[in-house]
Amino acid sequence: MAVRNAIFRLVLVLFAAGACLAPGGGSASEGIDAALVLLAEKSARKRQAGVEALAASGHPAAAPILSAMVDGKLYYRKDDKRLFVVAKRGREFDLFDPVAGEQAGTAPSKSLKKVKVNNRLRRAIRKALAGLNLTHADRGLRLEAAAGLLKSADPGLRPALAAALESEADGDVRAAVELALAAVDIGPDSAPPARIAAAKRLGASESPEARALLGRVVGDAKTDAAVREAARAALQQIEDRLELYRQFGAVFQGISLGSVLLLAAVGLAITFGVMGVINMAHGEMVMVGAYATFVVQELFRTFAPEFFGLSLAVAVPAAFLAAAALGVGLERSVIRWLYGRPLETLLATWGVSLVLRQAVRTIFGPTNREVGSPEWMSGAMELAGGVAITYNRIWIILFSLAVLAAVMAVIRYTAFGLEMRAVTQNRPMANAMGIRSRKVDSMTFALGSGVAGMAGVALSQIDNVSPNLGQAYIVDSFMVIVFGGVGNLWGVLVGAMSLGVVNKFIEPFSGAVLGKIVILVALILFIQRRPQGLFAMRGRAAEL
Amino acid sequence: MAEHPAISNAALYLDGITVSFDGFRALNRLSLYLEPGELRAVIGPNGAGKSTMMDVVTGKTRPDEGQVLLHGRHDLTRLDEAAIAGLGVGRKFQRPTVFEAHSVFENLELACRADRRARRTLFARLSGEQRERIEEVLDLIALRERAGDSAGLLSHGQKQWLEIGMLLVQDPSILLIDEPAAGMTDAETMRTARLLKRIAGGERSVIVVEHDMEFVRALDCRVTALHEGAMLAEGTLDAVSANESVIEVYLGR
Amino acid sequence: MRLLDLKGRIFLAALAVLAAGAALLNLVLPEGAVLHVPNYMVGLIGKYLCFALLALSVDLVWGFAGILSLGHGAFFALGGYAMGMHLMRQIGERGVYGHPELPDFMVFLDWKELPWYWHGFDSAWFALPMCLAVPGALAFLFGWLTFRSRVTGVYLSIISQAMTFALMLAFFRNDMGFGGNNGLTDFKDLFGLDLKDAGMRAGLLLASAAALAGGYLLCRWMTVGKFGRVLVAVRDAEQRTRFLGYRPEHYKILAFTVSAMMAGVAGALYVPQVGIINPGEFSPANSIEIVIWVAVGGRGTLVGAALGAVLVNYAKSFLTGAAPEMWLFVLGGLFVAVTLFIPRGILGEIPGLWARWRDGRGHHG
Amino acid sequence: MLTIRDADLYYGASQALKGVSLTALKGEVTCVLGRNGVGKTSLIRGLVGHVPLRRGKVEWEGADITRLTAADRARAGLALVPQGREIFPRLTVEENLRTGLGMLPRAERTVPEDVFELFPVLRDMLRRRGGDLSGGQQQQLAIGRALATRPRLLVLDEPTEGIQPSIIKQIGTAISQLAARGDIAILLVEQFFDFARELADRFVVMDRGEVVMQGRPGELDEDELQRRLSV
Amino acid sequence: AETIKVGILHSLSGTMAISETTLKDAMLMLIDDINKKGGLLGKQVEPVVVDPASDWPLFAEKARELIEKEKVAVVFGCWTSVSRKSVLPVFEELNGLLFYPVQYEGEESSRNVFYTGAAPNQQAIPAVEYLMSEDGGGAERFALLGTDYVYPRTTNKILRAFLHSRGISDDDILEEYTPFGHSDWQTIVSKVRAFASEGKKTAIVSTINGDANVPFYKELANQGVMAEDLPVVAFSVGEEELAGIDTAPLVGHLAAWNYFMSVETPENEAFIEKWHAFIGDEDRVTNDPMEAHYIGFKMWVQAVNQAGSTDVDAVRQAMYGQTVTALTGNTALMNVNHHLSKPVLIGEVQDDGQFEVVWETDGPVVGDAWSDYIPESAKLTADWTYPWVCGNCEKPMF
Ligand SMILES: Nc1ncnc2c1ncn2[C@@H]1O[C@H](COP(=O)(O)OP(=O)(O)OP(=O)(O)O)[C@@H](O)[C@H]1O
Ligand SMILES: Nc1ncnc2c1ncn2[C@@H]1O[C@H](COP(=O)(O)OP(=O)(O)OP(=O)(O)O)[C@@H](O)[C@H]1O
Ligand SMILES: [Mg+2]
Ligand SMILES: [Mg+2]
Repeated sequence: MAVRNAIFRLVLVLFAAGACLAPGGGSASEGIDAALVLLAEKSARKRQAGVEALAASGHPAAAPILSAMVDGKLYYRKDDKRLFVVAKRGREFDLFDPVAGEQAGTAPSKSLKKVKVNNRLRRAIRKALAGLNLTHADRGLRLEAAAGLLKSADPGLRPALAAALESEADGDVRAAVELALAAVDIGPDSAPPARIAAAKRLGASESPEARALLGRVVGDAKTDAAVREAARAALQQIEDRLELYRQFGAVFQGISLGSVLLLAAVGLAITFGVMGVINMAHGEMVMVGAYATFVVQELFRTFAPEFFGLSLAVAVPAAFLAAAALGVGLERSVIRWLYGRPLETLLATWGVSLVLRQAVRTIFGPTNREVGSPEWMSGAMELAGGVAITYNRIWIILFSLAVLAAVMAVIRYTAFGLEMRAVTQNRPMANAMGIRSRKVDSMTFALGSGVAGMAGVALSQIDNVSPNLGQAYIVDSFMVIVFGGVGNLWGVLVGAMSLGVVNKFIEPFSGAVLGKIVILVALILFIQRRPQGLFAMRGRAAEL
Repeated sequence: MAEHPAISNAALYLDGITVSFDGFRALNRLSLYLEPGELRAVIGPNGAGKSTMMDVVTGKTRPDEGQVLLHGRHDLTRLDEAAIAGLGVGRKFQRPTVFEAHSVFENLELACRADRRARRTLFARLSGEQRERIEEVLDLIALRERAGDSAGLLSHGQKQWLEIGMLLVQDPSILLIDEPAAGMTDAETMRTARLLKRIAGGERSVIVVEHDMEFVRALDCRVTALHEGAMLAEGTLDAVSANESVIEVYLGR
Repeated sequence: MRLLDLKGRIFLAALAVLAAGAALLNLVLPEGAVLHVPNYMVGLIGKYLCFALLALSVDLVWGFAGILSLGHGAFFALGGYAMGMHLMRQIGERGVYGHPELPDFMVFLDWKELPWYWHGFDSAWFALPMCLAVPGALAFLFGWLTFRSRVTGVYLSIISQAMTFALMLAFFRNDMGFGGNNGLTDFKDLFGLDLKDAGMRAGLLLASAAALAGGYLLCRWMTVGKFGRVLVAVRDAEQRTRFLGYRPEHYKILAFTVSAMMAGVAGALYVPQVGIINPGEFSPANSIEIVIWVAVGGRGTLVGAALGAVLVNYAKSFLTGAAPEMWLFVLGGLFVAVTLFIPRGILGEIPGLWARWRDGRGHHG
Repeated sequence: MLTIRDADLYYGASQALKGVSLTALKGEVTCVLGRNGVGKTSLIRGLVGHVPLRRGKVEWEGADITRLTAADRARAGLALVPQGREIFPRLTVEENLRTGLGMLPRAERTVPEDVFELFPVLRDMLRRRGGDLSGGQQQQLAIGRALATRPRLLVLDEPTEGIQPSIIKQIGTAISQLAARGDIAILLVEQFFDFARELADRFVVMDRGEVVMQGRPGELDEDELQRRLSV
Repeated sequence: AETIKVGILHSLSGTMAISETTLKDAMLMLIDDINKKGGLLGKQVEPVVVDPASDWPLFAEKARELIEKEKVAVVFGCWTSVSRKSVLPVFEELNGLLFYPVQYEGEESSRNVFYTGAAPNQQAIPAVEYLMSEDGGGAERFALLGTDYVYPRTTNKILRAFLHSRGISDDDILEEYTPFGHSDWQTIVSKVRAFASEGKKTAIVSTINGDANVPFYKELANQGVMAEDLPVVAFSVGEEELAGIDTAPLVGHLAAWNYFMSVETPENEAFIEKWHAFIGDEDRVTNDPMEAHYIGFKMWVQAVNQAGSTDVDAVRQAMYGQTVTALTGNTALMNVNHHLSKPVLIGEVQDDGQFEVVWETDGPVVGDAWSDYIPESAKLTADWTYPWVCGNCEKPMF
């Protein structure tokens, strides 16, 4: 909250400065007063009129006021309906004059009322802002404005767009503006030749809006036949390309689902795959990691809000340590006594999982906890054709691969990895080779749990942070391990990824529920073919 | 070997068996012919493929090439372990493998000759004859005192003996015995040799793998030496042990 | 070994006393009398006995054949659904929409006619055998596929879990025609007798007890003889049994199918006593819980499994009322404690304790 | 010097060792003989720390190691070639050989060349998984693995089991060479009497959990010995 | 001293604990409150809390225990429909009284249950009407997303019939179901975006249940779905669910309820203050089912006072026509069909995780036990006034 306020105030000051410098700032202010009055009206229609009037006024303060309004920062005083841009400070608000931008004292929140926006108003404001920003000095804002206008496709804005095109030098912005123009031109108000040209233009684009506009023309029986034909051809052109993107999208989604499965399973690949502990509390280790993320973020929120973007980077080691510490505790107190009796570990770890879930419920409450996404993980890279590659998924894919690589390196190449495998394959003999199996056990379990904890950090980004978090993944995790072949990390990777991708290719046809059933049945049948999983260990070694 | 006149009479006939593991040839076009009632010793360096040969015969390993004919009729490479055992092929493993949770007596009971089908087993009872046979074998393997103890509690050598006992009550027509003398004292080794000589004969054929030359000598039978998955020499022990290559790769100077 | 050892006789006697006693004290004594067993107790005991039978069925395959099934809840649920379908059909026109054929949920989801697989369930002669046949057939199919291709150990456990998970999702689907996630409820009567009737309840309790006793004897019979010894041999060294000429898959399929049918019976008896069957019964967690009961009572001891089921469920009933916020700590702690201090389960440990006590006396005396 | 004093060892209620005492000196091969099931392996288990002794003491290089864990005994210089090979099946041959190196000083953490000289087959199979080896190869690996830790007390439980005659000879030579170096004590359990006789500086004969004869080869009564070894 | 026992049957563990625990706390607060004011009929009210652990048969067992063993006068509880279905026979057999506080699919009427949550006509239909209105964005196409169980299926069935009646064809309706706890929404969100870019103004109607919502909204936010382009209106997402998400990217998405925490009335302010004091945490939110319990409990207390006893039959009779000033300042009225009349509010998600009311029905809407949009159901009446016994008859009968 505090960060946002700080930034907001900064922006406001800049705007205010801009307003003062703008020529004729004082005189236009009377022009917008009438519009401002409308904004405090109860009727949404009047407010919309206000927005439009404000946009039409051309006043330099119009854009910041509209931004404040859409951000929910525009309030009016209950007694005199005077408008203020506010900065929230608990129950007291700092007030700023919307036109002058100067601080206008403070007031209790109760005395003010927010200027309400609904979706319709939001659209109007966006359009207005886009119109205002079309000639803004900032290239990014211009681009955004053009894209916004593409969505609204308002014939009224044709002159503005045409003017913008005249003056625009930047290639990308030009293309965006041209597209927005085409969106206007394809409308029923234009002449058929213009519409056909516009359809062609739109057909070359991949934006969902273009598709929507063309679809509307095709669907409208009253339209001129030639225009419809052109639109249909353009639409087909888009559809063809879209198909390709969709395939790509499905692969990406599959890999990203696979990476989630991978993360959830890697820790288990150690505690179960390597140590042979049927670890029913694995999901709870993941959960602990997610709650550790929550705690780290809370600390950031209270003590260092300006560094919130770093919170996840801190959360990764924190979650690792928290889960690893818990893992050590669990190993020392319970698992230690159960080696060589894997089935008993099922009972004990189930008990532990019940206790952990309830403990978290008691400590953190039963409801979801909010874990935020830092800036660099939010949003998506919009590939052509409306296929969105979300940043958080990309990060999760990278993270999962990194975790897997690290775990592999530890197991394969370090002395600890060798000792760990020796201990789990033949405990007494490992002891006789001078390996202190107790220490190795604790550390192995800590590693497995810690990795599960790290998975929790990633899962907190896409799923609920609640006491049930772990339960949602435990079945899948075991499935991945078994599918890949117990004790084989490559198997975990290939298993997770193929389950993910296959799932995403089936889902569009069968729906999510049937898709999942199909996958499960396929898995059951697959195991018939390969009773020891995808990467089965073969030969004599497997029998010992 | 393939043109041997009496293939159909052979108790066991291995024909051109090749087995490879990830490119490594453990058996290389190996052929072997065993007459009914014959006792045969197989020797050869470590890793020569002796145990692998037994794996092939018992169905544990599928060969890449070649076939194994039992009594000239059954191609064992097409059958699974249970079917092969059902045809009367019994085996003692190099590593003693017994049912650890079961008592010594129960181990023998399970090995006893009887209908192996699940439905029949549900209603099966131990006949007096079978009981007698088990008692007899218990004496033979010197485990009578331990009959009621779990097999898992036996010493290494005792497990070896128990496994031999299981083979005896199973009463197969072909016995494959992998290193029976390992872990036995010299006296016991001799006793085992006498036992095997007695068993072989009639319809019952025996293949023994051993590294103990004293033992092999006591068996007094044809000897086959394997090396790198193929036959190196065959004949009497004296002839084989005089063979230069056998001395070179196996016996040492 | 004899079919009925001391432990078995005590168990059957205790079972008879419990069931008959509870039924009698409930029916004969007036409400409010000191020894009167209230209705809800009768229902509760009946439910526990069904769980005990279910645990027994898991112990048969887990304790003796080494098949750790994490999907046994599926067989229980299928038995339950078969019974539930019969009970549904018994409602007749008494449903809210008064449709003579279709159950309510089909009416409001706009089904026009009864799906084919619902036919026949109006008759008890068909429905009751189905309670055995459906789980049995699934178990046979599953076993035939998996045991023949030598799927063992955790692989088997996890795919059995996948099986029940897939079934759960399937039964959740409204399109399946089993009432979606609400399952089947609102049962009215069985064999023409009102389910709410006290006599009916006592009858179901007695039937559950009889089924449990029968299940116990069946398991005993299968495990004390040579068949049981082969099962254990398969559990400990499956490959070795093959070289002796046994076909482990046949033994396993047989045991698994019988066990599934027992679970189906348990489910069929459970449903009329609790009044609902829904896909939640298929959830993997439920199946794990069954295994937990067995582990608590003592794997491979049969009586222990039944005892474990009753104890854990009693603890759950008691604690969810007495300590609603803390009970998971207690129950979870109990599981951990059992593994640590009586690792072979309650009954698994008693012979050892007995021996130690006897030895201890021997030393002193 | 290794000294075992009055060791009693139990498996649950059954007693496997009854007051066993023996000593093994550095530079000597001490050979334990006895029929199947008399407690030879149990003695070794007690010695290396796999099964705790109920009574008695184990002293090594002057220190009481009775209470140490198996790992710490290994760190004190014991190395074991167990009965039944006990290879780590899913580790490669090389990894198997390296398992004991972690306790050595950093500079010594390599597999000594003489292991490969003694068992050339291991060099050829470095990348193969231990469990895939043939029985005899595994036995060689087990011996090599023990030697790789540069032990001061080498405990071998029937090391020749399953090994081909030529290599048995070489093992014999290697053992006597090791003993000749003088800084290493060797405790050998062996059934193969001819092999034992050639190597042994001392015999310890066991029967039913007890040591019944002990002494240098010349001092012992051959007939009595043979009687103890046959049924 | 003798007490009046009130059973609280909400899951405190298992999957539903996330929602139901709050309701247990709310009930404890309400009971605490009445005890401070001197109790009921001169007696203290004693809450009896049990944990049915999100296990449906256990709900039935616990219900029986509450009524038969604990002899409670009334039970407040259940969340999921299946839990209610599970306990229903128990309440009917033992003539108990259940107050059920959650919006549900309707198609049920029981003498022994008072439904204080919304029926479909009090939530789904007004919400869709709003979406189709000019203010709501004039949607012409609808993606109906739901978890695959009875509530979404039934609601969507009713909605489909309603949309047909408004001239919207099946081509413009997309129905998608997911398993419980579905967490990977990539495919579905992409699919809906594609569906929405086919030319017509589109809206999403979500009947997604519980746990699956957070990942759903996170995916929406990440794929950049903006409320003004593709609004989502949800029927099971309240303040509690939003507590787990950063709502800044979700501003403008909608929910339809009978109550929002942000409603500015003296009653609500007092309630929130009391809640925060009771729970000891200023950040905890309030939500619609809590209000439903608030209304239900107040009504029950009034009915008990009016009947002068806690006898179920007497209380039931006294319940009809009871009115309570709801936290929204409106008057809630209990009808003879055991459903409430109350107004419907549409709220927009705000960046602080609250909803802001953007629209509300002109007056209270009478809850329908039986939907008018399902032919078999439209014929049925629900009226439990003594001595009529009718929950599913075509004409009330004596
Ligand atoms: N699964 C496998 N993968 C790789 N190599 C294998 C595998 N199984 C066996 N081998 C190799 O095959 C060869 C033959 O092994 P086999 O066990 O048959 O030898 P053997 O003659 O019985 O030897 P020994 O006398 O030592 O018992 C050995 O070199 C062994 O390493
Ligand atoms: N884990 C165990 N539990 C119980 N009893 C055991 C156990 N291991 C061995 N025994 C018993 O202890 C006795 C001694 O066994 P040990 O293995 O020491 O014999 P050994 O002299 O090494 O025999 P071998 O020559 O056969 O290897 C035997 O009677 C054996 O049955
Ligand atoms: Mg071999
Ligand atoms: Mg030994």
